Formats: sequence, C-alpha cells, structure tokens
Amino acid sequence: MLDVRQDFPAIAAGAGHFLDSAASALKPRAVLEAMNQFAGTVYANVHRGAYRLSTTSTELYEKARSRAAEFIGASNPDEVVLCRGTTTGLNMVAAGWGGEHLRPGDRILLTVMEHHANIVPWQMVARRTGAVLDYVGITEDGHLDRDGFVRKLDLQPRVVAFTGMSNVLGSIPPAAALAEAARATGALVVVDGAQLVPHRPVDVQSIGADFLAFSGHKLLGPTGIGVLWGRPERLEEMEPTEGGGEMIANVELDHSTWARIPHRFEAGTPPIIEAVGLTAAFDYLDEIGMESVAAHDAELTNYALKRLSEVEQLRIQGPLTGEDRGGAISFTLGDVHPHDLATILDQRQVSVRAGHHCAKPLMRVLGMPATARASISVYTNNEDIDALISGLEEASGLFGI
Amino acid sequence: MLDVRQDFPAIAAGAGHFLDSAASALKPRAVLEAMNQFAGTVYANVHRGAYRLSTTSTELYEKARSRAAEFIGASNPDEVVLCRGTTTGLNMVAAGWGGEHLRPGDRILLTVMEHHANIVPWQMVARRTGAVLDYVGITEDGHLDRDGFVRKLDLQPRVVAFTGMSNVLGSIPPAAALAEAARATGALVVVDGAQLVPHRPVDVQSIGADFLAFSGHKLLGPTGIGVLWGRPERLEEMEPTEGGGEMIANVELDHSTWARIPHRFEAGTPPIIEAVGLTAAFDYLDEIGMESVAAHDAELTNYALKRLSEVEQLRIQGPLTGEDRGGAISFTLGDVHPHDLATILDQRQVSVRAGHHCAKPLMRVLGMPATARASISVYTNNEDIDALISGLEEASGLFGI
Amino acid sequence: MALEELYREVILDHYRNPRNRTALEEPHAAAEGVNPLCGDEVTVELTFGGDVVAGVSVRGHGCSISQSSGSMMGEAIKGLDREAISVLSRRFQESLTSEDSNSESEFGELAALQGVRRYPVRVKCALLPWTTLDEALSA
Amino acid sequence: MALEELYREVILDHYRNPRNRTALEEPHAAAEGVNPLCGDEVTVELTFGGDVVAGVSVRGHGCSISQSSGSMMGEAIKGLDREAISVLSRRFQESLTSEDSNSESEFGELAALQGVRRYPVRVKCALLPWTTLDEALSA
Ligand SMILES: Cc1ncc(COP(=O)(O)O)c(C=O)c1O
Ligand SMILES: Cc1ncc(COP(=O)(O)O)c(C=O)c1O
Repeated sequence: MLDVRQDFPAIAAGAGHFLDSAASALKPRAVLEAMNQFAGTVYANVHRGAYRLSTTSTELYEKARSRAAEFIGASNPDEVVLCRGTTTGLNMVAAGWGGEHLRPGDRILLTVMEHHANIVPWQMVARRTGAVLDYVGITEDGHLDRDGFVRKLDLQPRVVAFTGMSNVLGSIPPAAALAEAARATGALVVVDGAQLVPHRPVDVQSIGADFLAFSGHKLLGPTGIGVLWGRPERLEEMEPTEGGGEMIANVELDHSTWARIPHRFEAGTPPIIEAVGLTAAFDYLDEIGMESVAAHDAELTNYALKRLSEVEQLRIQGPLTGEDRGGAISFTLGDVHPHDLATILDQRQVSVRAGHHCAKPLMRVLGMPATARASISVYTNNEDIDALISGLEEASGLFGI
Repeated sequence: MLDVRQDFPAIAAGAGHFLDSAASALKPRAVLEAMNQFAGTVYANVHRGAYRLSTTSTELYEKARSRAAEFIGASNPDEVVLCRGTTTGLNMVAAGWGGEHLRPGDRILLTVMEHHANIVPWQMVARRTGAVLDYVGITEDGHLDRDGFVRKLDLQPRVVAFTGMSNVLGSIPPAAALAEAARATGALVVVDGAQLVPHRPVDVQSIGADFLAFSGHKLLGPTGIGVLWGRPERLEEMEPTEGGGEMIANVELDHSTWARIPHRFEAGTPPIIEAVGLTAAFDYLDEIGMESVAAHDAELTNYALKRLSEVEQLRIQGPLTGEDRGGAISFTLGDVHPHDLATILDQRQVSVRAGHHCAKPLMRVLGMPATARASISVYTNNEDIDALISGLEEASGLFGI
Repeated sequence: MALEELYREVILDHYRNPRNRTALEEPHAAAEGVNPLCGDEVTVELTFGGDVVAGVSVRGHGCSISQSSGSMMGEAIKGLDREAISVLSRRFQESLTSEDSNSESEFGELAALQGVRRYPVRVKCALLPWTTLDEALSA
Repeated sequence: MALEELYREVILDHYRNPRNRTALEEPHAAAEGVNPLCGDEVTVELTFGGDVVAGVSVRGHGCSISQSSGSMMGEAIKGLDREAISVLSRRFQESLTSEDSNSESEFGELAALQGVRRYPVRVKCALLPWTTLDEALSA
C-alpha cells in the first residue's frame, strides 16, 4: 500500500477521511507549489510574445502537452488537445466530429452506465444531425453486457462511445477489445477516460480508440484543464467548436482558416497556470508509478468491498469482487436515504458522495434514484475505510436497522 | 499614481519592465495565496456533495459568481455564467444565442477593430445559419466611426457586437451610447469586455448591453476562468453549447432537460480553484478602487504617449491623446520590424508584444502586418515607460535610423 | 454530535410511514418541487372547501428530512385557510433559516425538524415541501 | 549584450535591400512558409537547368532575421544542384539548432546569421526560408 498522505496538505489541514476522490481528487503539494511558483515568477501569456517571459510560459505550456502524450503513450504531442476537462473534450468530439460526419439515421452507440458527460453531448448532436442514440446494457453483476455490445455492433453504429471505468459501479470494461470490435465495423471509438486514467496505466496505442478524454482535477491536478487525445487523422476530420485567437491561420472579414492541429482546437488564452500544475501531477504519478497506483487501488478496493459486505443490510451496486473494477463503490444501507448517510458520515469526517452521480440513466436501470459512493485515491488508506464502516454502523443505529 | 509593485511576486522575481499586461496581467500575492490556500485545505468538487468540504467549496465557487455580479453592477448573481474566458463567453453567445435565433440574411454588425475572439465565432455561426457579417470602420485617429455605426444600424442588424476597448488601438468606444442606439433598432448587443473591465469601472446597468464577456487572467486573476454576464431574458433564450453533468435537470436515454440559468451553461466540473482566485482578484481591485485604477491608467497612458511621441520615426497607431483611450499603445519605429523591436527591448527586460495582436482585419485596415504594443496595469510605473523609451533609442541606433 | 436531534423518532416515523400519499382526483392547486442538487422531489396537491384546505396530497422521494417534512406539512395544513397556511409557511421557513430560532412550541410536531438548523446543507431538504406548497398556492 | 552580433550590417542590408524578389513566371518548384506564431511569411520559387538552380525568387514579409535569411539563401543556392542545396540546407539548419556551432567558414555571408543562436525564439525566423526551401524541393 502506498503511504503518501504527507504529500497532501489538505489531509494535514483536516480533510479527514476523504472518500470522494472520484468526484475530484486532493492535490499533492508538488502540484500546488508548481502552480504557485510559476504564477509568481515567469508567468505571461503564451504563443504571443517574442520576449523571454512569454517564451518560457509557452515552453511550459507545451511541456504539459508532451507530458500528457507521454503519460498515455501517444506517439506525438500534436495528438493532444489541452482543454477544460473531460466534459469539454467529449463535447468537442460530439459537436466537432459528430456535427460534421453524422447523417440522419446514423447510430451512436453508448452504454447505460455513461456519465452525463458522455450522453448529453451525443443527444445534442443527434438532435442537430438526425442521428439516433442506442445503448448497451449491463449485466446483473454490474459489468458491461459484452454480448449485447456485439449484437448492437451488428447495427453498424457510426460512433461507439463508452467509459473506461464507471464512476458509479466501478466496473472497467475491456476497452481494447471493445475498441477493436467497434473499429472493425468502421465506427469511431470514443473512450471517456475520466475515471480510468487516474487509476490505471493507460496506453492509447494498445487501447486503439480514436479519442480519449480525461480531466486534470481527478488526476491529482488542477481544475480547469483536461486532455483530449485523438488520432491525428481524426483530429483533422474534426471542426473546431470555438473560434478566436491562436486557433486561426488567417482571419479575413468574411471567413477564416484554421491553424494546424492541435492548435485549432485551443481558441483564446488557454489554462496556462493549470498546464503547469498538470505537468506536476503527471510527474507526481509517474514518480509513484501507475502500476503501483493500480496495485494500491486494487488492494484497497478489495479491503473496502470485504468490509462493506460485512455490514448488515448494505447493498453494493456493481461488481462485488476486485476484478475488472476500480475503487468507486456505490452502495445503499437498508432504507436509509444516501443523503442521510452522507450527513451522518460527515459528522465523523467521512466524506462520501450521495446522489445520482451524474448518471441518471444508470440509476434508472438500477432502480434507485440515489446511492452513496465511496471512492479512493493514492492517499486513501484502510483507516479511511474503517471510519466509513463505523459511520455506517452508527447510521444503522440511528435508523434502527 | 498607484504604488502596488510589492504586491506582485513576479516583479520581485525579475519580471522586469513587464509591458504586456493587455495579453495577460501579473497576479498579486493575494490571488496566488487564495488559490494555494484553498486548494490545500477545503478543496472538493462543487454542487455534488452533502459533506462539509464540498459545501464549503460550493459556497466559495458561488461567491465568485456573486462577486462578479457585484463587480460589474449586475443585479443578480444568476445573470453571471462562469466560463473559461472571454473567448468561450463570446462563443457561447454566438453559437448558443445566434445559433438559435439567426436566420438566413440576418445581419451581424461587428467593428473592424475586434479581436479574433469577437469575429471568428460570428463567422462560424453565420456559416451555420446563413446570417451575414457587416463591419463598422474606424476614423483616422483610431476611434470607432460613430457616423458609420449609425448608418449601419439603418440596415437593422440582428446582432451588434463590439469591443469595450481595442486591444490594439486602446480606443474606448462609447459603449452605453452604442448599446442604446443598437437596442433601439431591436438588435442584440454584445460587448467584449476583455480589455475594458480590467481598467475602468464597469456597470452593466448603465451600459445597457445584453451580454458582456471578460477574462480573469487579464484582471489580475487566474487563467482558465472568465465571466459571461447576460440579461436573464437573453440567457433564457440561449441554448447551452456544452452538455454534461450539473447543467441538466433530467437525463433520459433519448433526451434531457436543462437546469435553470446560469447552471445550464456550466457543464461538468467548473474551474473551482480559479473561482477562488477570481474572487481574490475582484477583492484586490476593489480594495484599490476601480476609479483609482482608471486614474492610474490614464495618467500613465498620457505619460507614455508623450514620451513615445518624442521618439523619432515612431508612429503610434490609435488615439494620440489620453481621452477615450486606455493603456494599450501600438506603435512602429521606422522600418524596424516589431519582432526585432521586441527582441531588442527584451534584452533590457522590457516585455512588449509584437505581431497582429489577434486582430488581423484591423491590421489590414492599418496597412501593416504587425505592430509593437506596450500595455499597462496597476503595477506599471513611469520607470517602465522610461526603460521602453531607452530601448527604443537603442533600436534606432542598431538599425541606424 | 447531535445526530439524534436530527433523526428524531417522529421524523423517521413520517419518513417510513408518510401520510397523505394518495393523489387527488381534481386538485384545485398543485405544484412539483425538485432540489436540483440532490434530486429530491415533492409533489403537493390541494383541494379547498371555500378558503379552507379540504384535501391534501404530498408525495415524493428523497431523504428522510424532505420526505418527513412533507408528510408533517400535510398534516399541519389540513383544515387551515389560505391565510393561515401562508403565515405558517412563512414562520416555519423563517424558523429554519433565521439566526435565532424561538417558538418551537407554535409548530407542534413540525418542531421536530428544528434539529436540521445545525446542518445548513440539509435545511433546504426540510424547506422543499414548503416552497413547493407556496408555489401551489400562488399559481 | 550581443545585439550588435545579431543585427550585423550585412543582415540589415539584406533586410532593406532583399535580393531576388522578382516572381518567376513558371517556377519548377515553389512553396510558401508561414510562422503561425509571429506571422512572418516567405515564398520560395525555383527554376532548374537540369539539376542546377537557374532562377530563384524569395519574397515575403517579416522581421529582419527571416527576411535577410531568405535573401541570403537565394544568393547562396544559385548555381547549386539539388544535392548540394539539400546538404547546405541541412548543415545550415544544424548550425543554428545543434549544441555546438563550428564551421562558420563554410557558409560565407550566411554565417552572419550565427548571432541568432543566442536568441532561441528568433532561430525559427532564420530557419523559415530554409524549411520553405526544403518543402519546395520535396514537393
Ligand atoms: C479585446 C479582446 N477580446 C478578447 C480577447 C480574448 O480573451 P481570452 O484570450 O482571455 O479569451 C482579448 C485578449 O486576448 C482581447 O484583448
Ligand atoms: C466517468 C466520468 N466521465 C466524465 C466526467 C466529467 O468530468 P469533468 O466534470 O471533469 O468534465 C466524470 C466526472 O465527473 C466521470 O466520472
């Protein structure tokens, strides 16, 4: 198990048993210091100045792009678009690629366990283009229904978009196998990496998708920045969704031409300070090693699943064993409403999320409007899980169950 | 004149004579500390958790919204959309309002002195809707051509969008008068406040536009965050341009409904740490007082204009007097190319920007592909201007002019 | 910890056995309320005999606080006239949101919800049925 | 400060009096290069007699470095064959970008541009005509 709690100032400051890392992770000191240090010394706008400060800023900004490429095994920094986060990345693909290439009747295949960020953008572009949405279901034990997936592929979807790891169930679909099958039918393959990339080593070459999006803030990095990786030929096919400075080659009064990829997708002043923080987050995770992160995640997930399964009337939503699942664990306790659980746990400094987790369609499939969710990161340890269990026991007592 | 240099760590760290504040401003210690402190203590995702950390984060995030409203005199925080910056704000209006309401042949009236951020989004929506672009010119002395503006209004544009202050010429169009005339003809009025809001007291009630966008990073605040203010009835008419978490009321498999304004325009995890920094920037500027900021700006601009006008073969682009102009001063020196100027000045720690300043159409009107630009902020002083002048004299010597 | 103060017996009872759940055939006034942040929902339906509430239905789903608050509200407003309801609604909402809480006594069973005052996030759960009621009455 | 090293006489001369500005009627090879960050532009056109450059046109606008580099390049490649040009281009580009610069001597007048090595941002100004030339030759 990792022992890195001392790297996280928020823990010393009293963040307590923070079990909502799937919503957003705490930041290590290295990330905060990198941003603070940069913003207080050589900060200037990027890509714009011939003077020293600006070129230094530009180099640091571009460094984030190449570190991102390296982190996910992309062969070329030009395949990386720095954007606001997963949500923006997926919207760029849906509107910018889908808006250009989808035709009436084209099918967009999603899964019922997607986060709203991987549903709503597709609904928006479907409305605009006349494409139609289709969904793959899940199995009893909370995994993607692979047989269903294969059957749906027979309908020749033009786009197949799925999550690398469910933020509710924790289940990890076999992205490489799904991508291969989907690409074989000619579909564009989009992977929502928001939960996967922070917790597992990810290599875009071996996944073989067309696009992968993820967020800095779930990866121990800053808010306001994220990554959209795309195959260069797909990026070339994508229209920019925002116009403005830096993304143009030329602007005439009545029309403009775009800069080369990836710059054409980065209109306006980008998140510069955030880019420096993102680089620091990649460095920090690589220092630990993503294999070790994954091992820590697996060990702790197994411990949590075991302890939770011992609590009476507690029901876990999602896989009950540590295989093919990550450390986002949703559950309910008897008839205690998840918000009541969250309040009770909060009194013991245990932070869990309660609600629909931005996955309303999935909650409908599960037949419940809300669950409580505990989720882990590199700084989470057994004591956090133990505190969760004690809190749940108190809740049982208060509610007389 | 203000004396606040000690508040800016980058100056002590050797930023030198930083005269590129119009591209992005340096950050006061208060902003950096607020972000660092927040991110290292009570940080958590917003709008999502019933636990203490998350509600504290949410309150701080919403605080930025109400401070923004206060800063620009908006009557209600719900009129404020927190977005990535001016570019995103203007794209949201163009695609989200224009995309819904523009019809083939509708006219969009811009000015030739717009930044690309207030041109390209309109070109994109014009292409999509069949609307047509029209432009108001400038006068000899670098001001907006008001007579031309009035004539163009006769053509009943559906949208009138103009900058509150030119980032190249420094000129400040009479926004309130223009907005009143444009609204009287029934046009939607959009003001690009990127340069105006950091340098003048701005009151949206008295300007009377429909939308105003500005960026945090030009306002002594962080990158990655900005503000789109809109009249509530106009925000209601605007479609969200991004879909995802937090912006929905409900998500079904085949369609979704939107949350109320302004939340429907804030899909996904927003720039949370940045919001805390933005609040600190508003606080810092209010502490100085925007009237004092404007006075400092005016005094220093006059000093710079006077000193520059004494340099031989130096030609200023834009108004030559301090009236109705702010402290962004573009110029050329003989036949020395602006990039050469920037390099020469950089050797003396004088940072100026050289190029087209994301205003290619304007550069074409001025008949030059590039200018050098010096621009000021609260921390700029006479010595910075003096250093600029000495550097220019050295350039004259090197180039033998 | 004052969690026992929050989750009082009477609250859990109303949560588990909510009163007045049957939908009304032809309500004279109705509204639906949602707390967009947590997803809690409440539907309020009323019929009147003259100015006085004759029939009440309060349905919904969500946490013990919002649901018990709705159930207790239904009981509390039965037989009151519009004027009395709006006074009660205003005073009850104030009792949860204003600095100084007094007069628990005037609220009867509803007073059990005063424990929520120490949990600011949960106050809006307790208020949801009442703001929905206000909406039904003003429509 | 080594600004005098950067802005040598010969550079300013080529900047102000650029050689070979006349467009060619029917070029055998041509390319346009732009530095998107600063907007500098260079157009290169060539005609060949057999394998040897017969006519050269280098036009554009931008800073003294990119424009003088283009002007000197035009002079330098006249009369060279394709092979010699590509060697020169590679060696010249290397001389500006590699760690150790040597052999100023082999470049003749072009050596005046070595001063740019101390200004990393400006190196790409000096390279622009050459990368555009490479493009023209490989097209
Ligand atoms: C007048 C004007 N409008 C818009 C912008 C774009 O702002 P941002 O890059 O922060 O989106 C700028 C700054 O570059 C500007 O000066
Ligand atoms: C699976 C998944 N996809 C997408 C998102 C959206 O990420 P963000 O809010 O950073 O844009 C999240 C996080 O909320 C997520 O868990």
